[in-house]
Amino acid sequence: MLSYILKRIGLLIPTLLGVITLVFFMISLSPGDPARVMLGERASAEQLEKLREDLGLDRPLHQQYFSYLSRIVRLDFGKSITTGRPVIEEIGQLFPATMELAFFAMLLASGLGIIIGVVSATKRNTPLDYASMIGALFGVSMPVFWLGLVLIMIFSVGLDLLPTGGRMNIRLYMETFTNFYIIDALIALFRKGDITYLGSALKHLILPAAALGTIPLAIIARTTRSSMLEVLKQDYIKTARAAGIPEGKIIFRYALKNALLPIITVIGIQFGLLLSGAILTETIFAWPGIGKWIYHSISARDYPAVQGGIIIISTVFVVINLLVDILYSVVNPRVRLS
Amino acid sequence: MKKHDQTTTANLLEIQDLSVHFNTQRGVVKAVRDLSLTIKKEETLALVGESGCGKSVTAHSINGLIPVPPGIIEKGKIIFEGENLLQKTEKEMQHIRGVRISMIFQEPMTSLNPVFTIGRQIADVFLTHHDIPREEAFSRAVNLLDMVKIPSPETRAKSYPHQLSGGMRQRAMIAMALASPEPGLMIADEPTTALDVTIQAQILRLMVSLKKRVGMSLLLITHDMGVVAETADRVIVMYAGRKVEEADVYSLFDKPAHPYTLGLLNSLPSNRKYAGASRLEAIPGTVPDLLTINDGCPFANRCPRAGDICRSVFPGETPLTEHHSVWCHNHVR
Amino acid sequence: MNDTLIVKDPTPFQEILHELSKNKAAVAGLIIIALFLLIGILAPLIAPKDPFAQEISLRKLPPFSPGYILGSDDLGRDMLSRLMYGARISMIIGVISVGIAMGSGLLIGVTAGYIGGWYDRIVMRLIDIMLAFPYILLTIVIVAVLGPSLFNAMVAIGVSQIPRYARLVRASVLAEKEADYVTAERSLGASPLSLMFLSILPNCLAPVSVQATLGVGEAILSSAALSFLGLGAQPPTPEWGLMIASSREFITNAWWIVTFPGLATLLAVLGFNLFGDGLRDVLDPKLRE
Amino acid sequence: MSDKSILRVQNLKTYFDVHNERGEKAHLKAVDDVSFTIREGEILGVVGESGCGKSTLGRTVLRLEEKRGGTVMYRETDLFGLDHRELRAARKKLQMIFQDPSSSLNPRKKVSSLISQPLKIHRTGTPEEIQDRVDALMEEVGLNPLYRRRFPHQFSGGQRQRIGIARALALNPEFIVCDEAVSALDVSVQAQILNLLLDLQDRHRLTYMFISHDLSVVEFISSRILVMYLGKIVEIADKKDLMKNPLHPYTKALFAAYPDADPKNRKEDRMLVMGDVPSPINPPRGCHFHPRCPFAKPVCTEVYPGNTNAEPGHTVACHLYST
Repeated sequence: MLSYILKRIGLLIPTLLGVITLVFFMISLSPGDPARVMLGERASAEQLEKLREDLGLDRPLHQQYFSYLSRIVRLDFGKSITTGRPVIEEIGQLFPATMELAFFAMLLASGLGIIIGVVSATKRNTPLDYASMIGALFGVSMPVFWLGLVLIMIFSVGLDLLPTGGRMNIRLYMETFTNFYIIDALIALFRKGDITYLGSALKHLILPAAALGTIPLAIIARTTRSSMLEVLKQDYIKTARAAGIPEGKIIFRYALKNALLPIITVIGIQFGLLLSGAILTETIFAWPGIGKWIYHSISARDYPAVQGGIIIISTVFVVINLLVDILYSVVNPRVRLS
Repeated sequence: MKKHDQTTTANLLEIQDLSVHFNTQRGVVKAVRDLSLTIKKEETLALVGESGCGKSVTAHSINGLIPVPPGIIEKGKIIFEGENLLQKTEKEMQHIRGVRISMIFQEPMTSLNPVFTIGRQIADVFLTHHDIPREEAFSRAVNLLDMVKIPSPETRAKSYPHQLSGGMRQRAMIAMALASPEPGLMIADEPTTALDVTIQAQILRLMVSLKKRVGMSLLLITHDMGVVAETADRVIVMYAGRKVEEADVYSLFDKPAHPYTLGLLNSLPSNRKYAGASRLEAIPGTVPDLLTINDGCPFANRCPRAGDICRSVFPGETPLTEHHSVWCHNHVR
Repeated sequence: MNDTLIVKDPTPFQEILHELSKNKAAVAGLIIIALFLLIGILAPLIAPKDPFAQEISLRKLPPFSPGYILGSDDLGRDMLSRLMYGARISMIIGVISVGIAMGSGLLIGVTAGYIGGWYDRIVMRLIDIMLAFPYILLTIVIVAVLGPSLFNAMVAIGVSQIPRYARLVRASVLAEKEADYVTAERSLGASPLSLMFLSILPNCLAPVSVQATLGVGEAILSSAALSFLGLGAQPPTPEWGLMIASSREFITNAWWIVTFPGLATLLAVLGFNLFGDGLRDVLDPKLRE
Repeated sequence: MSDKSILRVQNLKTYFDVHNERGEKAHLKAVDDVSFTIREGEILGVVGESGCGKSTLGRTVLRLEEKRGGTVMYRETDLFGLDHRELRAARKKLQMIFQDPSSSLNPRKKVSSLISQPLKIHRTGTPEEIQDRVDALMEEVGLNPLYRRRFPHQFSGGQRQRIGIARALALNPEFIVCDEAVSALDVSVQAQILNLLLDLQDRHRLTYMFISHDLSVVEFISSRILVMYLGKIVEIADKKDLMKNPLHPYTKALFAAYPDADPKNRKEDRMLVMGDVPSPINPPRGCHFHPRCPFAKPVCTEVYPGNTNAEPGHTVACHLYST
């Protein structure tokens, strides 16, 4: 078991190296001159030359690559061209916002998704099943950014119930410790007994989390249903029935534990995808997270920022997938014990 | 419960005129037709026939495991200890299944839940039917594993199914079936088909000895005439959903009366008559399609003795001796 | 031998068609797809107006205005005509992206699965690296490198979808390679190329065709997303995602400009998903009963 | 039957790379140092339980698996010494019939193209000639040629096996490995196929290597029988010798365990071997059978026994008989 985990971690390193390499060469070989972008159209030839030298762009590509690698190992992604701040600092500040959004979207998606899937599977071919599965089908077919706009149109513009964007009412000032606003708001609640922060943070979270969680919700519901149906057909379910085990126990203990194995994998993959799906959601809801930031960096051709952002998101994605694999093998005795 | 104490030959289970159909995309499959049988207390009844003859469907009808739909119990009664099981609610059936009728299946690998230890799975059966603490259920499970001769049962109880060999798994399945409080009937659906022959011999011997020790009846579903000869008291031969012959095991092997039974025995390469022979007496042709089958004798298209009447009318019972009946217009004399 | 049995026997393909025709989801999906394809092909003939023609005096007309059934957008262009041309663009995007992805994925998957060894290990490592990027991010990176345009968006979507085909095909090839029929044909002296492409590949196509159907839907969604971010189609192209993007500021006063392109996307993708689901139910023997 | 050998197998080894319980790399010695010959025109039965390596042996003698050591001589040629083209030519004479007829026939091909495939691969004749040959082959194995445009799944199990046999016969082979060829069939159909195989053997003077786990089938069809246990041959003898006088304790156990289809011969007091077949990845030291053997001596736990010629043509690998 331990050796399996170590082996998986070992496999992580070449993959991440590949990611870094790919990002580096794609960005370096793409058309456009970073120095020109940084200095603008009116810069003189000498100025450009000088900056290229400073950035090391005049050196051969392989030298640039190795110096880039050595800096990344030290978590130095360079400075953002647009803001001039170190990329890693910006990421550190924005990352909690994205994680918070993704976490709540996933909580919503997996909680509801599993319930809907199990109910659908046990009430197979009833109107309830059809309704949930048609709903799920709409969910996976939905353009997320459009859903976000429609939600704003209905709940913010039409009904005026929820804010259109941001993480908190701009008139509120909250002390931040973790940059996870829900946690910070809870701290404020305990220290000052003031619930307005938490209320505002939650209100701002609802729509983006709903928009971001829709696709995973639909996918998890569908996976759960088909996985449950598959498990319920197995011989060991027949055995349990033949032994007189009550149906409720068969479904929630015997079947669900087996059915959860593929669901765990799907939840892991979806969580990783949420991080990149956040690019669209954050843009629509003006959520100051890493997705919105990457989008702006791409528009501004801010190469260090783009590189840093992509590498961080991919790393998190790969690490989540690894954790899910390990979790899978812990839950599944067949893998754990072989 | 008084009925129990009558003579030991009292019928434990009686099936009357059972017909089971399945609705498939291609049409209605008449899997079992007009089947009647009885199982006496403490006897072993073998239901034998080739694939698709309806033997497993019959077994699954008894403990209500036919999926409805697509299955339909067209007609018939299944009377177990005086009560018709087909009129029971799902709740009542759950109780009967766990308490009085247990079942073991062909594939011991897929019949055990892969994510629970076998001790836990057996203990769960105890916990369902008894109000006892978890630890006691587990130690009873260990006792049962010992009873089915699994070596070092304490450690094995903590194993997952994939850590056991095929034979061990089938022993664990048997232990689970014995976890019912008062096992009356054990249905064994091809219990040794997936096993090697040396393991099969061990499992058959174990089942026979447990049957005597616990005092239960055994319904053995198999396609293997050798297994029948080794273990059964009485035999019912099925072909394409119909019962064609019923006899005590000695009469059946000694004087098979139905042309199909005879053909089946002749098809066995191990039949004593083939010492030195160079060819087998095979039954020509193939089993009819259950979708298009008519009301005649289903064996008529392969039968050397078939006449016109065989193709249109299924024959009634012809009693040959007290324990031997055949359903055939021109049975072997 | 029973000679009455020799009626015309359906080929496997005919059987699949027959099963599909009984699957309500598949039929519904197919109708939707056909509708969008037809609208896309016939757009120049059936569109009531020029999709690019601006009519400043008739801006933001609500639906059911005379001559503008679905209203007009912020520049006074006919919504319906633009949506029809959008169908054309989306169908092309779907087909080309999936074509790129499936073609390369099949080739990579079959060879990696059949040849194995070092070749397989290297190819799969590269695929793993691609899979280390979340899908949307990968398309965005590729477009960012190639430069924003509709064609580059198609290429990006196609390339980003290669890994799933490669892995799917490789997995089925690995399973099929061990099947007895392959050993049987090997024992008859069949060559590796014929084994790979004539024997094994046709037996791996069922999951691929399901994936391809679902992939078209996803490609439409992705291209809409890229255009929404300004990385795909450029104005004034009547691409649905771009139409949604340029309508953002009107959510307070002209709901139709936002709603209709989104609904069109939703419906088109739904069609492919319905058909893909139906196809999977028919092709997957595990789900058949 | 002549005394000329058609196939000589010497010290053949087929290993697979696997991982053991602890995840370490290990060899699965599916076939471990096996030697025997097959004589022209005979039926050599190979019997053993699951995991004994009998199927791997069958595949390796046709070079469908790569060997780890030893030689397979088909007449005068070393099968493993051939290059691809020579091997392809040799395959005409060496054929195989598989266990599960539904998986050994490509589900996407029609019967006619399945049976004609070997003819096309080896370019034997015009399309018309091939068509005629297909019809003749179908007739020969008892299939109506009118069925030629059907797909395999439209046939019953027995008919599918006939298709497989027709295909194996297409190139007029002289040696056929039948790997569990009747195991997936119902008894009444099994009898038909066994008869068919015997008819074909007579008519075309074929040699069979007949692999099966079913002792009664092997006993009926074979002229000589080879018993395998965990990758090793434990006993070879003419059928009559083996049935009359089985020597190896494993062979005896196999015979004892086989249920007799006659209730009058119930062997309630027969001796059964206890325990399970050990994993072939990590077989017991010494004689692989010793943990289950009632006659095991100290030497059996240490040294794998050599072959002993108990009587002419009857070889056994057991310390009880070594001198």
